Amino acid sequence: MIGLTYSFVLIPLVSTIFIFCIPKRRAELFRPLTIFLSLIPLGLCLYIFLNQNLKTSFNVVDKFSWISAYGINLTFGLSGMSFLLITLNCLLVLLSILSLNENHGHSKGFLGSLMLLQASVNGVFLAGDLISLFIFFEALLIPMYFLMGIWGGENRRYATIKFILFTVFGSIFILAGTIYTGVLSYLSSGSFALDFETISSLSFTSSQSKILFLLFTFGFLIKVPIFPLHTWLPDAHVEAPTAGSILLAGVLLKVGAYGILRVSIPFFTEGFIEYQFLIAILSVIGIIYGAIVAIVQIDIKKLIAYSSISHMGFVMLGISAGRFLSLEGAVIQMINHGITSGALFMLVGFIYDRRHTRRISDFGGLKQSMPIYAGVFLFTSFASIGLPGLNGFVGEFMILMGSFPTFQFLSSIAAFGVVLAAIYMLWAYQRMFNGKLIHEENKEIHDLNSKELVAVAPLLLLMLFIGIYPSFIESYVLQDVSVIYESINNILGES
Amino acid sequence: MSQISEAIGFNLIVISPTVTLVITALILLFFTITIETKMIVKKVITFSGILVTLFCVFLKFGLFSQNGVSSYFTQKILLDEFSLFGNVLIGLILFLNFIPIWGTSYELNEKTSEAIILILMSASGFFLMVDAENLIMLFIGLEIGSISLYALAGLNRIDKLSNEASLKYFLLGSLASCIFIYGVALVYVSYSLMSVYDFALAIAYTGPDLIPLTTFIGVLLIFVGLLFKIAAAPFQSWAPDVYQGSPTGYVGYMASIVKVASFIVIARICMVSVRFILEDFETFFFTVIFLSVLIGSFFASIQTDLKRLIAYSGVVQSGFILSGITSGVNGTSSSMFYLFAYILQLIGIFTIFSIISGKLSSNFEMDNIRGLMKNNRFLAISFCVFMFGLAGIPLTSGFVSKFILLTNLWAYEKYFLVSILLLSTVVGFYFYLRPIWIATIEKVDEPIEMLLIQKSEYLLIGSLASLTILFGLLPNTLINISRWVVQNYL
Amino acid sequence: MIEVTSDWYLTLSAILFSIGFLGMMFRKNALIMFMCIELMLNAVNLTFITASRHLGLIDGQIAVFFVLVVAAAEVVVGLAIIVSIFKKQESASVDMLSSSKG
Amino acid sequence: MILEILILGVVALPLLTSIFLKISGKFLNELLTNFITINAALLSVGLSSFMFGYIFLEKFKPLKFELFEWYPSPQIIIEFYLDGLSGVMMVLISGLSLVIQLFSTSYMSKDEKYTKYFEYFNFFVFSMLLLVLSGNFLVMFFGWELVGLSSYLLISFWYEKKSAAKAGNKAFILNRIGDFGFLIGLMMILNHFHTFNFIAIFNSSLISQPKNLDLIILFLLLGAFGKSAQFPLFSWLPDAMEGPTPASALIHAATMVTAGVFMLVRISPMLQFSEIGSLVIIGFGLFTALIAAFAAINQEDIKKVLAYSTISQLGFMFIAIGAGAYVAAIFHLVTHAFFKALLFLGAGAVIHEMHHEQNIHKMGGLRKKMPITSAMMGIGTLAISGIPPLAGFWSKDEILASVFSKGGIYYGFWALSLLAAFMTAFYMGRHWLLIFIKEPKIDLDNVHEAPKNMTRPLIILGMFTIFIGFINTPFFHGLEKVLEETLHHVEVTHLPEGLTLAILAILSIGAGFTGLAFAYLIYIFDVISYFKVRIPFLIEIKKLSKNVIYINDFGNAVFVKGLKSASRRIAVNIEGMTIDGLANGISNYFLKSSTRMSYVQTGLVRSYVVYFGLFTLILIFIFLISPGVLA
Amino acid sequence: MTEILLFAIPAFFIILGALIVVFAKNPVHNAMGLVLTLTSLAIVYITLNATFVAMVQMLVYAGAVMTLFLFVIMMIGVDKPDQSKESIKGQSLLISGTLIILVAIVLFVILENGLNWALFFPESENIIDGTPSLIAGVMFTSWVLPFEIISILLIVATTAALALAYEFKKSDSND
Repeated sequence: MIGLTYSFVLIPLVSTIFIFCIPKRRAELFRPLTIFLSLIPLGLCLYIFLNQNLKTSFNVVDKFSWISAYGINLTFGLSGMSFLLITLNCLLVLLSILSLNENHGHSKGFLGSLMLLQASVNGVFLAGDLISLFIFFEALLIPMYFLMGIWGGENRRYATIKFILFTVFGSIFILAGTIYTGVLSYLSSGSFALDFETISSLSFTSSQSKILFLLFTFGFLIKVPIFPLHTWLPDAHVEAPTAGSILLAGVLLKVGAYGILRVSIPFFTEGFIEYQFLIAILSVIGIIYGAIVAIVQIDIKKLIAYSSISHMGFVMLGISAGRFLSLEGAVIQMINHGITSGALFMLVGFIYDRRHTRRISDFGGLKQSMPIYAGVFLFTSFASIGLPGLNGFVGEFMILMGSFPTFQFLSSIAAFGVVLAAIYMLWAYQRMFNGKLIHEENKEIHDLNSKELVAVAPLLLLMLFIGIYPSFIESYVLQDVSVIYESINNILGES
Repeated sequence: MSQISEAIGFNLIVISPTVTLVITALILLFFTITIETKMIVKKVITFSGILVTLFCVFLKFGLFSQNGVSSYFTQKILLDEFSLFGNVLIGLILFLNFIPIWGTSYELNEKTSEAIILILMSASGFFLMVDAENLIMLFIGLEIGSISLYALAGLNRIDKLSNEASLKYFLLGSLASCIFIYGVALVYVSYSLMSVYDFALAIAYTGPDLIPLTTFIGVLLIFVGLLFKIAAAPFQSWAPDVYQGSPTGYVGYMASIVKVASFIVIARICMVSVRFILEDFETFFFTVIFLSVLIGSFFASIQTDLKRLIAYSGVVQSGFILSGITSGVNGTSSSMFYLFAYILQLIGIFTIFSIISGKLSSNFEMDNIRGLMKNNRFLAISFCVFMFGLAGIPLTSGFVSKFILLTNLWAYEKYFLVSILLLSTVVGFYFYLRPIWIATIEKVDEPIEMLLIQKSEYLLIGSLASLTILFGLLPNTLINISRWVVQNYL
Repeated sequence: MIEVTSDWYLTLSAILFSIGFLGMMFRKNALIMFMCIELMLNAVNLTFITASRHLGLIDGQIAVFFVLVVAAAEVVVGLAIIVSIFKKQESASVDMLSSSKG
Repeated sequence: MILEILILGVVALPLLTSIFLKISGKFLNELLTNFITINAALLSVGLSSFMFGYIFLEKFKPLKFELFEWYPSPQIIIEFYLDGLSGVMMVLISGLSLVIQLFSTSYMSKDEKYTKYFEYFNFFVFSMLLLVLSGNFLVMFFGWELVGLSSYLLISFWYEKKSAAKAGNKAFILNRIGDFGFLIGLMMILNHFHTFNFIAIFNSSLISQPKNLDLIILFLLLGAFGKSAQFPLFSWLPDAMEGPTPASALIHAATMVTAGVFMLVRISPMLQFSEIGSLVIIGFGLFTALIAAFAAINQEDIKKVLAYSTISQLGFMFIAIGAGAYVAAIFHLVTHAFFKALLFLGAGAVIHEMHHEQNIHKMGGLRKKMPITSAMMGIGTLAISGIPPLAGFWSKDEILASVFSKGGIYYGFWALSLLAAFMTAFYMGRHWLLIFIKEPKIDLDNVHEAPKNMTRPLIILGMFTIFIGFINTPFFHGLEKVLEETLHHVEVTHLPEGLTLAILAILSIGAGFTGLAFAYLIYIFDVISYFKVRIPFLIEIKKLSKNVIYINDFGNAVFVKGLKSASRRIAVNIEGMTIDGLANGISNYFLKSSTRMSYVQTGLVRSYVVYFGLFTLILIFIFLISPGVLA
Repeated sequence: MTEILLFAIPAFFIILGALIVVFAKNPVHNAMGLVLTLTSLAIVYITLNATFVAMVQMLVYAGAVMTLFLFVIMMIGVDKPDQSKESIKGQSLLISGTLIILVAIVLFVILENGLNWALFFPESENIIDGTPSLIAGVMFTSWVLPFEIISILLIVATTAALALAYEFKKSDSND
């Protein structure tokens, strides 16, 4: 299907322009219109879901000549994994728009930035070559910059700049890797072609492979984020507006892991085998460390942010183990974490709209005034801490099962993260919702309204559905993972 | 007569842009001295002069397609791809800057014509500079251009900063000229060379080993003189002060035209004259690039004055462009692309500055653009586009230029250089995004006074911004052009 | 018998150039800095004349004319700048001009 | 085939009830709720009895049912497995849940969240059934964790009470620590066997005894310890008494805590090969039994005594498993379920009538006021003390005898177990006597017999407590037959024969009677003050007992406070100061050095001239010394 | 010997004049030093056979340019000698550093090459006389374009001076 891929980028872009064209006095139109516009890509996802067999590995669909003198094309394609992530992205954008409060919902800039973000994230997942991957990888900084900068919290300046600088610092390594790959491609084929097909046909020497792996992976790992390079994440989450946090946790963090799965491992497998243990160690440290730091947070959003570090540590552990099951688990966990943490941030956003505080100590006994909210929050918390039957379990379970044969000791330690997750989530829940209503303001607070329920309900359903029937997702992931797994196996088989 | 003119290679088309500009300037001068004329007449004359100049540049393409690379006026004027590219760029700069230049000059009241004359003359000088084959010719063109710019910097005489800028620019510029011409003299005395092709021929003839040291030092001094003009560190110190002090409306022109002319000349010297001994200058250029990137990044991070910030960013960008030029053919081609893209952004930014702060102003604090988003969305967004372009964010021409430049550098195995340049982009994000933050994000307490912007300015900024994005999305044409420039040396 | 070669003249011009440069560094008076530039340009001229003599080519002497005119033009503009600054601050000292820095 | 689907029916019925109650909860009053939940429970009992009957007729040939493929590779199927073991558990759970729900309708009446209680309750029953009917380790883990979840919900049912909320958290988290072990066990199992299916694993482990079997067992054991409240992880159970008493009866007496025992019996085909595993089980079981019994002696809360007693009895079950007497363990599990449920419900009735007074020292003389309750609790007390012919006697005696029959070091274990049995009798006697016999200290005028909805379940359970023991006596090996198929390949420790058995029985009965007698002497007759006996360190011992040898405090100090302060320290020192501090430090240093460097830009022309000259010369110098120029 | 004297005496005065320019306190003295240098240079030019250049040097430099200088000196005040004290921090240090490097480079080169300027071509046997006719012959053939172009420079210079220094009456009344 020609044009199917890049329309995921184009539609949001056109939508942005369209939104900007509406005059300001019709502010009440902004949100309904954006909701409608963001339904279109989702509809497209549905169309693809119904009409295309996507349980495949990466297929190039569209190709544009970009710099013909250098033989560089912009390539777009789809695979099962990409499809899942794109659907997640489109869904989260829609839901985050649904969950907006009046303040943001009536601002053109805010809605436009969200659409731009959607476009660039879709672009990353669709990219069929290194250069478009990098372009979209960097382009998503722009909408994030404005989202965090204009609509962020008190300390947003610091957080935004930190976010940007960390990401850019990572992305220069990716750029260097891209350039190096291009040069190698030039040396062997005479053009700087950077599409995945060409790269996979190149043969790298062992040292080249290692260097390239390090370059790419370092950049992506900052985005994931992995242990010592994670500090941008809590700040960014705390200061970002709710919709920004939802998308940041929901899809932006996946960009890094996606890059590693799509680029680092299949193309530079030797490097991967060299450094997988290092990544695994850092991931496990991240799992435990994120959880431990989350325990003592006083800001609920920061707590969830640290929990993200812990959960993404699982993803990286699964990836670094390089087993079939663990890779599948990692991809599933990416989706699941997107759903769960998206929902958690959305829920925090709801309460922030009401009380304008996120300090856990400002709440307490909320279950009495907001029972539905408490129930939804508890449900999501349990999904987040990996209760069987909910989605969080599937990914973590598969990762642990899969990575055990490779890293017996490390994955056993990682399993302890499950315990810590229960500690920080439930302790926070207990402090926020149980006990007596101490603060006067919390007594008058009203429960979730239907609009908010509509925004969060699809996520809850997804949590349950994936938790009970993960084969569905697995079937989409299968082919992508087998490509990656085969590349690893080939190298391991040779040596 | 015709024999003589043929013997000396007389050809009016080659120097037609210069001649047109001079004639336009003289007509203006005539009107100023003799008859009282309306402003609009002068404006029409100037504008049509510029248009004719562009047409003359077009004519030169015809000549080139006819004769190919060739010398005129007994090896004084050269017509090659570099000079054509330079001509196009200079003509474009003149054309694009017409609106801010005219606006600024108009505010000078009784000095309008003088200012315009100076600008036209300086452009004619720079035309000669990029056309020059002979180094003395080059020196004359450089001086015509520079002396006009010294005066331009100081035209806003009631402003102390403007005076200061003028004097600093003048003293340091003259010093640089001295060094340049001394270098020429040393090269001449030691190797009997005065024109760019002579170098290549002589080196090819004698071999690199026999070149006397004096010649090397002479070439070095020539480079130093030119590096001063492009504000590469460690010769950057004049740039921020001059940018800050000069009337804002002129800075875009001043900054871009000098850079274009000097870069074209440096590129030609590197590509043609010293191409066989370019490796000998590697350490020299590396030091310059390294210092440019380093000093530019460091100093730009702490600026509160926007014009100074752009000046220091220019230092960094000079480092980038220089790194391509001094690496080889493909690097030069990507530097040409970079130069083109950078010039467009630079002009756009200074046009915006001149609209916001007033054309004659000198200081332009960062606070002055606070609330730009509220005030004028169009300006704010275009400003963001230009800044993103400078920072090298994808989807702008800045990214493409950085990407192909670094790709070529990597292909030349200049890994260390690439890593420094990459690191500097990280710092770049810090200081380029800061003005954007202030313009678009920071909230303003007091109501903002609305800016008066003419339609033509909208058109100019809009087209520059869209070009910046266009070259980011579809860079093919420009890249092919930039490769055409160096095609002979591939 | 020591012969006066071109090297002697070149050394002289180099010394002259250096003195001019040194003067630029030392002196605070814009006018005198300016004279130092003239010194340096004259050093260049001397080199050109020497070159002309050494190589037996007239081009060096031609070059001197152009340098001379450039020098004259610079003098005109430079003095105009100095005068206009002097009108402002009643001093030609460049050390008083440091408003833009950092 | 249709029968296999009925297994699903057994599991799904409570779930559907729970979901229905959740959805329609707003519109239901108490009566409607009762109607729905009791009928569902009845249906469930009927269905499970039918299923049990069916497999009984089929000689306990296992039934399997595969629902759907949960994960394709490695193939994990949501499958159920019904054999004698799970059949017993199934009947036990559904039966007890019916009885306890009956009790709850009265106990919980007038509570604001009446419907919600039954919603959670049914969800708990669902999880428990899922656990016991699971056909592979994953489904078991599902049930395992969901049990944790529902117990969390039930314990913190009165979430407004801070202590209840905390207790819920504690229960869930300690269970999670156990689950962590379970999870690692699962990892090793999958790594080794490439499947989770019980039968496949047991078959292959019979053929090739895996090398790291001990490790697998030890990790699974950690899970069992967590769920069954064994030594390091037991402190959640006493705290869990914050929940509604009927829920405690179900969770903390009858079912959830026995999940560990159930699991160990389920994996007995693997367990039998691990000697270390067995020793650890018996060691910890014994230790737990003794400590919990010691702790129970001096508790004041009516439910906490029962809680510690539960822990102690669970210890007995672990002893049985460690000794290889799996049947005995299950037997004790069954009997204990009944008499402990009876005791809890009785305690619930007392609490209900005493208006939520739980301190046993403030009770006394309730026998006259609440005759039925006191009688039934008396039966329970006797049963737990091991007085024949009540249920507890048969099962406990079987355990003791089995331990004894293993010989060697197990003689020592036997002796200690006997001590524990003696202590059990002692504290249970104290418990009953203090509540019902001792002279009341307060006015008991408005204390009445519990309503019929409470007493009836008590009576039912009382009957069972009396008679359930006969299902597996030395004369009639009923339960053994039931479990025969399950433990087909397992070497089960059998009872000694003849005289030894008789002597052992007498000894254990003696222990029970002595314990009761001591309790009477000390707490009613007050023998200590009568004879002015001075027992050294009495106060210290009392304190030790009351505080459970400070294990709880120790755990709190080390793990809870320690974790908190450690994580605070990490958050501040490592996160804030080191990692973040480094990033900020670099940027600050950068800006600071930029500022310092920018002093160079003096704004003075002469400085620039100097730089110009200096750098030109430096560049020339660099050029000169660069390679290849002067050479 | 005469050759040496013909070189040495003007060279001495050239350097003396240059030093006066640099070090004299009074601007008029500086200007006079410059005149000394320029005149001595003219003599050197003559010894180098560039007679016409020497004439032009006398006329343009020593005549016109110096007049302009003196004029400006008179205008902006003679009796304001420089502050001899160095006011810029670190300036002297930097200058001495520069000097040291200069000396180092010169020594370095001398040690490598001797006082040899390493000119590629040997000194030409063919001694040309810089007569006006010879110069004109070249100037108006091969150098005709620069010669014409230089006029632009003069226009620029005039215009610039006009724009910078010339005050219109209107703005006077405004002040």
